[in-house]
Amino acid sequence: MDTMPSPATGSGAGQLPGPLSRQLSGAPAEPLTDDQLRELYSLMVAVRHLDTSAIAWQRQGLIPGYAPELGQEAAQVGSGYAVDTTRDFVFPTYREMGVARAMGVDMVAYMSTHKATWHGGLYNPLESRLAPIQAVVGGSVLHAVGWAHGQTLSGIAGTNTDGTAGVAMTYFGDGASSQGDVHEAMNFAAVMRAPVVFFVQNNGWAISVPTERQVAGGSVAARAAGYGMPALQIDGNDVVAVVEATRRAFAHARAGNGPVLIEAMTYRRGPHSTSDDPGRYRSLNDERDDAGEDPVERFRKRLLADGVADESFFAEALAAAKTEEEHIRAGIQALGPRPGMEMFDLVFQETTPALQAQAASWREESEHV
Amino acid sequence: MDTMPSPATGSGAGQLPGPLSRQLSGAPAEPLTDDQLRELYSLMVAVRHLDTSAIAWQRQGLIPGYAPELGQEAAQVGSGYAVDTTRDFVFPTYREMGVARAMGVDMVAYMSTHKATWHGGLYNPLESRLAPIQAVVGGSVLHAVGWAHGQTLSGIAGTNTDGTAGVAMTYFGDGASSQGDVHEAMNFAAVMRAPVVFFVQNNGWAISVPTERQVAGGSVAARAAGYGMPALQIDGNDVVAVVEATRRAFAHARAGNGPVLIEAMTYRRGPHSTSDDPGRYRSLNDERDDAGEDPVERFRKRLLADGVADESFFAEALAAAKTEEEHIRAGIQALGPRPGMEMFDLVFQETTPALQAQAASWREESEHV
Amino acid sequence: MSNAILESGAAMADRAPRHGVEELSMQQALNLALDEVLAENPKTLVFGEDCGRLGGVFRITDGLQAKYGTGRVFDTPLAESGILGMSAGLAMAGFHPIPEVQFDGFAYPAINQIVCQIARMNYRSRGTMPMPVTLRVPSFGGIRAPEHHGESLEALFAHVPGLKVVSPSNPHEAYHLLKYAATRPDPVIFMEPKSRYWQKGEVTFDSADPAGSAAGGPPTGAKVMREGRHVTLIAWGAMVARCLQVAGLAAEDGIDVEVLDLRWLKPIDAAALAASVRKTRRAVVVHEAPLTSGLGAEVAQLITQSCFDTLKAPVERITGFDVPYPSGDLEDEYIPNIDRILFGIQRVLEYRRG
Amino acid sequence: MSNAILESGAAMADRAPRHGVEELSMQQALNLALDEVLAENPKTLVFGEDCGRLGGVFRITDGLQAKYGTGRVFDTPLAESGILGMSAGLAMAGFHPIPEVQFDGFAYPAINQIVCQIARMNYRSRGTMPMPVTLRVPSFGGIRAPEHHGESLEALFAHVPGLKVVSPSNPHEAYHLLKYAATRPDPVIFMEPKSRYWQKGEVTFDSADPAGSAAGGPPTGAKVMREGRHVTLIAWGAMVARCLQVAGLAAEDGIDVEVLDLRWLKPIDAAALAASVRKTRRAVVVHEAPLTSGLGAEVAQLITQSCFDTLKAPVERITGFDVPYPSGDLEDEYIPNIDRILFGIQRVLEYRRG
Ligand SMILES: Cc1ncc(C[n+]2csc(CCOP(=O)(O)OP(=O)(O)O)c2C)c(N)n1
Ligand SMILES: Cc1ncc(C[n+]2csc(CCOP(=O)(O)OP(=O)(O)O)c2C)c(N)n1
Ligand SMILES: [Mg+2]
Ligand SMILES: [Mg+2]
Repeated sequence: MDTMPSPATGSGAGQLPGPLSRQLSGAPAEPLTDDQLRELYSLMVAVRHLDTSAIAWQRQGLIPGYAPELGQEAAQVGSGYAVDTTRDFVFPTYREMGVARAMGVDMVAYMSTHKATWHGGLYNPLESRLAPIQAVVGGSVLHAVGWAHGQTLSGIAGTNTDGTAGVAMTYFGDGASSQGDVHEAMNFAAVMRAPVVFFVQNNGWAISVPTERQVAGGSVAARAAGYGMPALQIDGNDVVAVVEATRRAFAHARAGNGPVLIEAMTYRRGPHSTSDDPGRYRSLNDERDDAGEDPVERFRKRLLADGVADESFFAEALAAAKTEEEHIRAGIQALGPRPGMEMFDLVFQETTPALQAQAASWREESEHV
Repeated sequence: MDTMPSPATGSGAGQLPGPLSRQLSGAPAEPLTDDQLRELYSLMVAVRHLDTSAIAWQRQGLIPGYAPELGQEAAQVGSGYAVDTTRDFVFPTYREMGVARAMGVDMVAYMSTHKATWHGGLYNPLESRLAPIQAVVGGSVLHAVGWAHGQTLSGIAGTNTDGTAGVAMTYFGDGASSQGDVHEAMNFAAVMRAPVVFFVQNNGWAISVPTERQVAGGSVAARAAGYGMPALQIDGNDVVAVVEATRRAFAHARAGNGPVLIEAMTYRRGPHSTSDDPGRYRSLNDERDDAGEDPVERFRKRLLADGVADESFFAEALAAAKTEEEHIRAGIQALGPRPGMEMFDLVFQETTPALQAQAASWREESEHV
Repeated sequence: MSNAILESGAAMADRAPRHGVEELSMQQALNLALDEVLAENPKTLVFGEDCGRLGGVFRITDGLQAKYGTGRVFDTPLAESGILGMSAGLAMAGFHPIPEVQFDGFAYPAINQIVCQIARMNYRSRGTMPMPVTLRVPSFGGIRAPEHHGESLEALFAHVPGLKVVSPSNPHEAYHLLKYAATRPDPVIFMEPKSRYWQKGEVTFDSADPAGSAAGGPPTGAKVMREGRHVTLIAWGAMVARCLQVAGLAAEDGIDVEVLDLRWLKPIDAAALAASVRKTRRAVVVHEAPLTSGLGAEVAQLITQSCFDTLKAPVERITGFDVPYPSGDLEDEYIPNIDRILFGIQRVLEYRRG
Repeated sequence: MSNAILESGAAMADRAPRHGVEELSMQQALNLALDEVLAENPKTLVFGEDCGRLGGVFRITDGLQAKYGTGRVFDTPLAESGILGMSAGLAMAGFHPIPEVQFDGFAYPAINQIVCQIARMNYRSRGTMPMPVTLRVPSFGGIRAPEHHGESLEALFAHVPGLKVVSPSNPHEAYHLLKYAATRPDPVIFMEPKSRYWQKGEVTFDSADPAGSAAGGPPTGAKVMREGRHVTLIAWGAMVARCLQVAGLAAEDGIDVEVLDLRWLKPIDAAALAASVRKTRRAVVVHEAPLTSGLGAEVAQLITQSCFDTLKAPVERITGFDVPYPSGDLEDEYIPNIDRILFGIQRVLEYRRG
């Protein structure tokens, strides 16, 4: 287990027992500037505010469902912040709103998936550098490996030694780590030395199943050694630790050293989704005991203690978050359903006569215009 | 990595770097008696002779194809020898002829699969304690976990504390270790502490792909630590080391300590199957360099050196092997095709009208009686 | 298998056999069926993702872990191939596993174990290792769920030799078909129409109930849900209720629609199809799955084979389109709606040779 | 993508476009098609288990790694879901992957990636992330292979929205269809009839060759392989050759059989089916896959829909049985044989209404 060199390393870092078979290469990145620290805080507050608002939207009937990321703001904002959107590519699950926000994705287009406007969301993945929202647990982990190997192949030809080759980062959970695809992805990536960062948010739960009945051995990071791949198990509630670990992992992968796994230890403070009832499988006491300190509040205290930000800055950040949320809510409210013809038009690049015939009969029988 | 306590441990044992997260429990088993050593040798010679004969059978047109286990006699006979067929259950792949023989399976019924008489073979799996031959790489590894968990469930109710609960042993190769199912099986087994022995024959090749381009990190045994599961990487060409490791693993699992992984390092000395042409992907020089000493010859020398057996014993063993092979060949030669009605009758326990109708029309149109 | 579990199971059979009629939702009916099956057969095991403490995301296994313990009813790690592969192994050890995959779309990771292992083990082992696995799959669309939560896999399953496939259309069917499926020695894919989980209906408990099947025996074969003379609507799962609605509307126009609940999607009750369409001489088959290579083609062809001379029009198929299952409001455009089914009826009624 | 690969690709195009006719086996024709596709499009990649150094267990990729390097043609670890999942990611990065699964039966572990990812990514991403993945699957039976080496998955694939499916019946078709499939922007499942790999046949290279399709354009749609007036046999893959044999035998009895090679199993050329059967008024569809919910049902229903008035008999289906693909000599009992197809023809010819 590699320990984090950053002074910002939280209590969760360096826990994993046993030596790594291969160490992460490269020096620690530059420390974050005060401006960056404040930016991170603003992002976390924006994400927290949008996240809690989205639950309210669902209660109010504006959206049919939502998967909150309450408690995972540090893990998501910190890792998303480390992405270089000019060259890297990110593969999310269904819970990475904070990553999308940190990457600068259009949030109306992102949140539209929760309005059930379009599976995958309305944002352009190529421009956003964020693959469509993925509902299959573990479904996109292999895509990251393929995309990353594509970078290697482009590099092989000799034109990408200029460092423009990107790194793929794939997100998945403690539950997803049980899927066969995740193993295949790690093995492929390590065999091919593909530039991939496997970013695991171990939030303690897969719906109702706690990590100890999910992850044999107790740690996803501990799996990496078996593939000869370096891993970092970090305090996922310490946003600075997350940024620094992610940057190191990116640097390692970008330099051609192959994949890295980061296990960010965090806690799903909310329900699995708006249709879940956590009271059936964990008590409020459990939640209080296991969740640890709120990552947003913790970062706020630290900025205050370090003199990086003051109350007026925090108030501004919150006000900005509110304005942003209102804007996004308005966008979501204004979103109408997609035209039915998109069902047919977006199946293929080259449509087929059978599909055209079905579209024609749909128009005739069902189009309510 | 746990090292083997047996004096018989070969050079391949104890190679795996890094500590085990959990050690194998239990004292080393009793050393093998001279009678047992001679029995093991006889088994190895019988297996070697049948194996090489089967290739000849294929060349002569007696059977359409065969997957030789040349070079894996020690791994197969040694592990199969450790099985207690009154309570354990074994899940083979398509290459475990030596295991079947060591377990005392009817070899005509076993070899019938290579005559294409019936997929899975004609032996009764329940009586033989050997699941049907499995053609899906990694396909039966999860079955072992389910079967083993069934033992635990039976034990839970309190009647199996008498030690009659069995252990499941599943065989797979270095190639199979890449399959998602194998990961899911290890994780399930370790989470449920199921009494399973994962017996990996790392024979260096998956058809044309060498282990180094298959198994990231280089060792399947190294994966076990990530599941909190003990592993033994052993010299799979040392039959005594194999017996002892397998016995220890069985004892560990039987005592309720959960699964164990054994990686037996060996070498596929022959082609992948009778339709393979290894000359396309490895040279004879490679084979000579990588295969190491022939496990049968090596054991013969050792028995001779230790005074456990002499030339007349070896001659007898070979003669017995020849008689046995003739007997099996005669049985295989005598095997006619299965009656076509079995196609229909064996699909379900409770047949269906549709299937009966199809059987009737088959009888009418195709039965050549 | 140890008979200690047998005894502990017997101890659980704390309720007398039910009689009469009760109003239950399909969720309640399925839960009750599982409860009784667990009580009656100690070899049965119920498991899957979130099936234990949570009682399943649809609460179908609610309360069962508390009642039968964590040995009989349990959560698994999140891996569908693992769940089905483990089921095969448990069946080899003499158990009757009743696994769940959480949603239809998450059966795909388990297809290899279902098709190559569970469906074939009886055959491969020459009948010595049967696979009494009852796989529950919350199925079909209509609940505005995320992607992969509205799939219809019946055509895939029905094509696989060695599998039987069944889908209940209401609480009564759900109770009886699940109890029946979970006592069979062969693998059964049990497709639950998730959009109907919360709909209530009468469940008749008398085991001699003739509603269980046309002949009063076990609930095998198809079932006429409404008799009619002009056209037969054939459906399964959630589409049965919709077809009954359509039949009611058509009756207002003097069109007398027979509605056949196919129930068993493998084996298909070809005799019931023939009997109905020989009478009505027109048929419309309705399903949510995409058109091409859907089970509607098989149903239509079975009808055409048996009723070629009496059919007045080619069998109509009203189905989902050949498009990935869509999100949100587009569901209503995709799933056969009342209008589309009525158009189909109209086409078979107005068909003129020539 | 880097254009260095583009250049290195271009450098490989060391042969002038072929003209005229050559006698090739299907294995040679497929190998040639891949060779040309690799030369012509630097974004294409060929990979799978044993595809590199060994050239594939059927030698379809023979010599390609030596020619195009280990970057363009490579072995993967032994994991089919990994192969297809990686293909999706490579496609997202702008490549055109041409993966292989070693045998039909080993496509099952990859079904989740094929159905939920590759088939839907274009839709999910609203057309921004097309999936030009050409998946080669050595398919169908007839070679006395071990279990899971003789499967017919076309009904499964054809049912999946977002996939296209094609199967060549001879070396000419193999060459042209693979070259066509591997230049499409959509995912195509390319089902190679492995029992025909070593059969030789004439391949016509002139790109203006009208044999490529009825209309002289790209090889889309079905293709009449033999004209006839009395009955249409519809088949694909290895069954086309068998149907042509049957047609020859039937001709001796004065029965004039038309043989239609369906070629594309999705989308199905409904117009060609209608045109042929409107003429012959009788049809028999032949496939190796099990009967129930097989693609034969779809073909039969499409014919019935379009030719209801002219059909003289219900469409016959001569198929594999609803049993797991059997071993050894039982293969000959399972796969439609000449007798069974002739019986089918007889039934449609002798059918009398009444
Ligand atoms: C293949 C698959 N199986 C099951 C599900 C249903 N499901 C959705 S989320 C979830 C739990 C995921 O847990 P984890 O990977 O830890 O991610 P988290 O929800 O905690 O972010 C399950 C079982 C699914 N979406 N995909
Ligand atoms: C799921 C699956 N994929 C592919 C194959 C084809 N295949 C048969 S054996 C084999 C290599 C297996 O290698 P390994 O697991 O090392 O076992 P070994 O053959 O060396 O005993 C392959 C690719 C298969 N049988 N099953
Ligand atoms: Mg989680
Ligand atoms: Mg091997």
